[in-house]
Amino acid sequence: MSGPLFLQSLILGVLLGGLYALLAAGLTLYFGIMRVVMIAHSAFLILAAYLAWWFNRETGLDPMLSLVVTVPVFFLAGFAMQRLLVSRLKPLTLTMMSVLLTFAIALIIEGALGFIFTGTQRRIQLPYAGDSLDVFGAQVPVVKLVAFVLAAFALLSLYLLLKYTRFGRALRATIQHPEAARLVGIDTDRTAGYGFGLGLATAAIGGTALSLDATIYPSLHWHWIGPLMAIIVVGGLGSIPGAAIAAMLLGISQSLLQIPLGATWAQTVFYVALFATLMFRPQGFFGGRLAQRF
Amino acid sequence: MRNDSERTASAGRTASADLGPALTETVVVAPDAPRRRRRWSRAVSLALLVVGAALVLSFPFIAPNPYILSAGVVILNYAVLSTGWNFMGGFTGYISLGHAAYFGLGAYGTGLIVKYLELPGFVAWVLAALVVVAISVPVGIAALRVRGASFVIVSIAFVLILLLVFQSWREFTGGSEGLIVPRPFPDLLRPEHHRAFFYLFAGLLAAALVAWWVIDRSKFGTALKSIREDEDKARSLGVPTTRYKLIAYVLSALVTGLGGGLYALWFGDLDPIFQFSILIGSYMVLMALLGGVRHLFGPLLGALIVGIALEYFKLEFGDTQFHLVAAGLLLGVVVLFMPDGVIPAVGQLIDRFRPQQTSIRDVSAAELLEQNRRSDASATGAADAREASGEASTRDASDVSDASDPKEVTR
Amino acid sequence: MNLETVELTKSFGGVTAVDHATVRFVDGKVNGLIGPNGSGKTTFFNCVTGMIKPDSGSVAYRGKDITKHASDRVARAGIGRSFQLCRVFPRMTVMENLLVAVRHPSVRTLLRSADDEHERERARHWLRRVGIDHLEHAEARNLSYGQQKLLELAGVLMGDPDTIMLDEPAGGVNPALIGRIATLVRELNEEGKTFIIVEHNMEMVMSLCDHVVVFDRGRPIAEGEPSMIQQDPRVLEAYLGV
Amino acid sequence: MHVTHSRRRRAMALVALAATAGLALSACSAGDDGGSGGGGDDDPIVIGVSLPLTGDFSEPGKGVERGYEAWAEIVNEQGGLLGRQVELKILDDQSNADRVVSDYESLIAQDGVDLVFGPFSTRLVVPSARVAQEYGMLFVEPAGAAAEVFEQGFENLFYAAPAVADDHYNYLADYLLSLPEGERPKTAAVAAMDDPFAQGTAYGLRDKLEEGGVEILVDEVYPPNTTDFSVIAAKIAESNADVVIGGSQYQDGVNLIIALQQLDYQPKVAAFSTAPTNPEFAAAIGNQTEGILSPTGWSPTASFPSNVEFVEKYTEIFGNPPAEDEANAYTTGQVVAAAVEAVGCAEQGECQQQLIDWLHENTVDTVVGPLSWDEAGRPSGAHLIQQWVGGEIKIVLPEDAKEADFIYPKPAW
Repeated sequence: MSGPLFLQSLILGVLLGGLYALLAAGLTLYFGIMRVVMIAHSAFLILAAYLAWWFNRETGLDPMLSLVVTVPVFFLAGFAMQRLLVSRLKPLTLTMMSVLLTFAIALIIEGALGFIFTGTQRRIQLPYAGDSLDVFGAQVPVVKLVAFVLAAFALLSLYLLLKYTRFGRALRATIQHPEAARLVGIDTDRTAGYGFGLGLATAAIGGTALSLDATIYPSLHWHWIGPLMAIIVVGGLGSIPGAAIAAMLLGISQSLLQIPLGATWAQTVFYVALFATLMFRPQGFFGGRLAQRF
Repeated sequence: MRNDSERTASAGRTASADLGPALTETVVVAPDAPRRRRRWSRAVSLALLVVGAALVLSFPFIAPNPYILSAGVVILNYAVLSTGWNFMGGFTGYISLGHAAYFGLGAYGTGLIVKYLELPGFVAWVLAALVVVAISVPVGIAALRVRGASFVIVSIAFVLILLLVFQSWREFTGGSEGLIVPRPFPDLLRPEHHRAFFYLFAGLLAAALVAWWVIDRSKFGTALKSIREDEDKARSLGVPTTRYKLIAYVLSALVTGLGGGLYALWFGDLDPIFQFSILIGSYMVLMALLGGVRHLFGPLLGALIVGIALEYFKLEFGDTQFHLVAAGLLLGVVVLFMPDGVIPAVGQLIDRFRPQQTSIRDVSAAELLEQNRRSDASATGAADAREASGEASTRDASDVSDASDPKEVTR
Repeated sequence: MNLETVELTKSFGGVTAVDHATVRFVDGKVNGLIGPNGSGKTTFFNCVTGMIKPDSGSVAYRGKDITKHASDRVARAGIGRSFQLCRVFPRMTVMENLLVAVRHPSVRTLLRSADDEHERERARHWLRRVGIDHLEHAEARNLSYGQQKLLELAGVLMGDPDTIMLDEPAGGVNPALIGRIATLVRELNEEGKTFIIVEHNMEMVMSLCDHVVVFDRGRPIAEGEPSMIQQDPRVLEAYLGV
Repeated sequence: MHVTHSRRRRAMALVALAATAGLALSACSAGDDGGSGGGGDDDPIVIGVSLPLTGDFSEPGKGVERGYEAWAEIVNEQGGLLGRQVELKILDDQSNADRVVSDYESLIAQDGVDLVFGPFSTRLVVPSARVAQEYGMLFVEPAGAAAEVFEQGFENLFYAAPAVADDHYNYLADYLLSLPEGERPKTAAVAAMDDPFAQGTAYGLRDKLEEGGVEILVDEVYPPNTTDFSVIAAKIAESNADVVIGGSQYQDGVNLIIALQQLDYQPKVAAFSTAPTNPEFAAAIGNQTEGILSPTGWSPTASFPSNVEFVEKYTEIFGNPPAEDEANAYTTGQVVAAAVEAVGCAEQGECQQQLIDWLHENTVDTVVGPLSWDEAGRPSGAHLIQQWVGGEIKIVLPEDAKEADFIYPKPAW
């Protein structure tokens, strides 16, 4: 592999890893709060991408402006989903049944997207779609850079929110010890609902970032859920920094492996990492100790 | 069998009578009710079994045209797959969303053996089943190291890996172009071909059902079911859970793989995207859950309902993705409102119309909890959990001991 | 010696739940294991029975090392246990709950019907002993908490263990039932079963146990006959937190 | 609303299936309903088609659908076939092989259609042709151009276009290799979808260039559902090959071109199958189309009599001119119509074999010119080469058919 090609792939890998990191953060957040594996996360991602595309097609404005609407709407949808659906499940079978429930939601979203927008592949046509910046001889596509910055910004905001706000503290308390959180007066049910909303809000941002430079179609979410699942297990279920680190590493590995192996084989890196994690370190590599049990 | 009067007498007894005056719990339980119901349902199921078998066997003759017959074959195939899934999902409660992996492996295995070894179709089918078993053992060992959601993730990952491999390994599998499997009966006309395979699938289904039934009533089955109920508890009672789970997993893979192989011989055109789709795997789960995973005929019933519904939606709304919405809604309803499936739901409905039950167990159990509530923190926790779940199982959630607990009570 | 541990250690994150615990339990006796909340008793139980892997140290049962054995092997070696918040199979009948625990069948008998009259008779025997034989066909989830405790005990006995470890048998049940359980323990002990009991109910411990081990901060601080333990200053200190 | 009607009838039959499964007898009545289609002279001729209206091939699938619809409308306007109106029953196979088989099965066995037309994409043609073969139906198809289609031993199959996939680029290969030593491209990069048609076209050109001494630097294959082309593009850009060959359908071609543009890769020749002829292509890649090449079996400006009529009527019906997919579908209709008119029948049974025999022995005039087939159904012509010139796609090769001069090397995109 030559130097410039390596640099090129590395840059593409970092840009991809940023998006993975944001999306995996949302996925691992639900898990931390509720022990819920949210299969529908990537379906919401595609939904957000469709909304961005549709917004762009209808108004001609930059698709990122659609965030003004989609983020709050997704937040509310997540809150409602947790309060109205997930919390109905019996605690004893919550983990399994929530997988199936969110799977059902994913199917409904996919079907509805196909119903409304048809199965045709869509892509936003941006004036700067083909532009790129030259960085040490490597080309950095402007749209990918914009998507990365958006994702990184969202991830940073999420981190600051969890770390420094009162709500963030309540959420972390809920994740770590629900009983204790309740004893100190935190409304854990409501907090869990907000956490779910926050997770879906990341899907809204991720979807919009994705829509800038990707072709979307209703069943695309299956391509995302596998890698994202692998990332959160490798990172340690429930650990947001773990998810972010694993996302970056795996994103870069995928990008670099594509050169010798080709696009399809390179995707297996996620699953190899997943199985290796489960065999050797089921609690994940970067924190979290729940993997084996859930 | 004891006679009725004796049972009625025991029905009237209270717990306190047995435990002496010291115990004041007043739980009235009617032990004869389940028994009567069991006998009643046994007669009904026998009748249904005969009628059902007769219907299945005569279907190729009453099917109005080959298309309907082929739809019948598809539904039988679904029934085989979801019954196969139920060897794992039903007995042990491990929900695999990636069982399409074994469907695909069975199908591709058969096709590839025919292609490269030039063996007759049905020999290839049997060999492919052995290959499936050989693959499922190491995969099972790896996957069964984890429980709950992680197991689901692994199962999904497994089918996604296979999709990637079968798409990418073009020299061997034919890649996205797919694989053509020659017909085992080249001389048969298409309708006759459907008919032959209808009976083959029916035979496979019957074999799978018999196997499930044998396990269900065996010691092995009891042990598997105890894993579903509480794996750690089962282990603590000496059940070799790891080995048993693996056996169930391999059996499940075998039946699913056999279904896939037969599908390959029948259908002839394999495509990785279809053979290794999460959707097929999710249909297996949906069918089994809908019918009822604890029941022999649950998956079959589910396959019948879902199979017909899927065909209906595809025909009625064929140019849309509406069938996905329908499948999703159905799955959501099943999960939220009848996680035990149609069969128990119908059973409860029938119970409602039958004469007064003697049991007031549920109420008294709750009252009892109220009485027994003590200042002891752990006991209170237990009561909460029971009330929240509506189920009487409790978990040790205090101390640091939670690390040993697979299914923490999550509130 | 019946069961002994040497330097058994287990920690979770920063918390050391069991800290180099070296303990011996006496064969054929009713052994008590007491200690304040959070002193590591349940974790100790879990390490001994193979539910969790200890970080270091060893466990031996009747001279054989069972440290690395998974919990099912420990059970088959003859150690039965109950759980702190009792665990039964909620959606199986009382009878089925017991049939799970039969000494495990060989491959040949694995597919035989679980509906084995001999095993059933044994199960009925134990149900009668604990006093819930009239509930044979009830689903376990419909039982009261006390009845479930009795069912769990019957399930453990069904496996015919030589040593029975009970984690708070008196927890969450009414005084009458505590008396019944105590009587049963004494009867079974007379029939040759060894018991190891974790219990907070001092009255029960003092009246029932022949030998008591006191845990504090993950290790034994005292052991001996109940009457001696009651006067041991270290025990008082641990309990009163002086 | 014929489509809706057919759906309802099939749905009825399914209810019958449910009834058979659940109750017992009632299915028999549905049998009469489905068994045979229109027998009488006044009944319309019903033609069954399954197309990928959703899924990976939905874009070209819809083009084919429009072509079939235009054909039916034009035929009916002129009095139909054999004096009977034609009626299409179009089902969606969602780009799935399992659906396409059950679609044709239901069309033939359940609905009893009189004729069938082929679906889109080679991947779907093979399984569906087998169904048709086993029911003894004539199977003319607009899209199964790959070599393997003709190696399955089908006797009922005819490809309604001038050339099989491998020969699509013949004129381009000849032209490039005939360039003087200094100008001739020396290196090439290939990326093809894992699809027999797309690969067939790309590899036809690749192999001919390689034989002519051009070095192949990159040779990539991607699955049909690929959407991220950045690394494939990086490899191609890294090689800096003179020629880039894309074995594409539609969206993958667009994505690959954008990814190449992002990396500022500037080839001398850029040839992509199918995608550049799509009406939305120019907008999709930001109008930087100048010099992009594509083979086509059909040209809107070709002077065959039926072609002039087709373009005119199609534009009238749909408000915009047809593209290649539409033309191929229309050609399919013309081929079947010619056989039906010549043999004088259109129904299941004996008639189908007569139609098949007739087509094996005769030449049919179509919008792509006269077509004739060998015993396996291969047509014996060549494709034209088109290029984007001044914002429009024009025929540049062969010399005698050209509408504009070949631009070489290709301007920057």
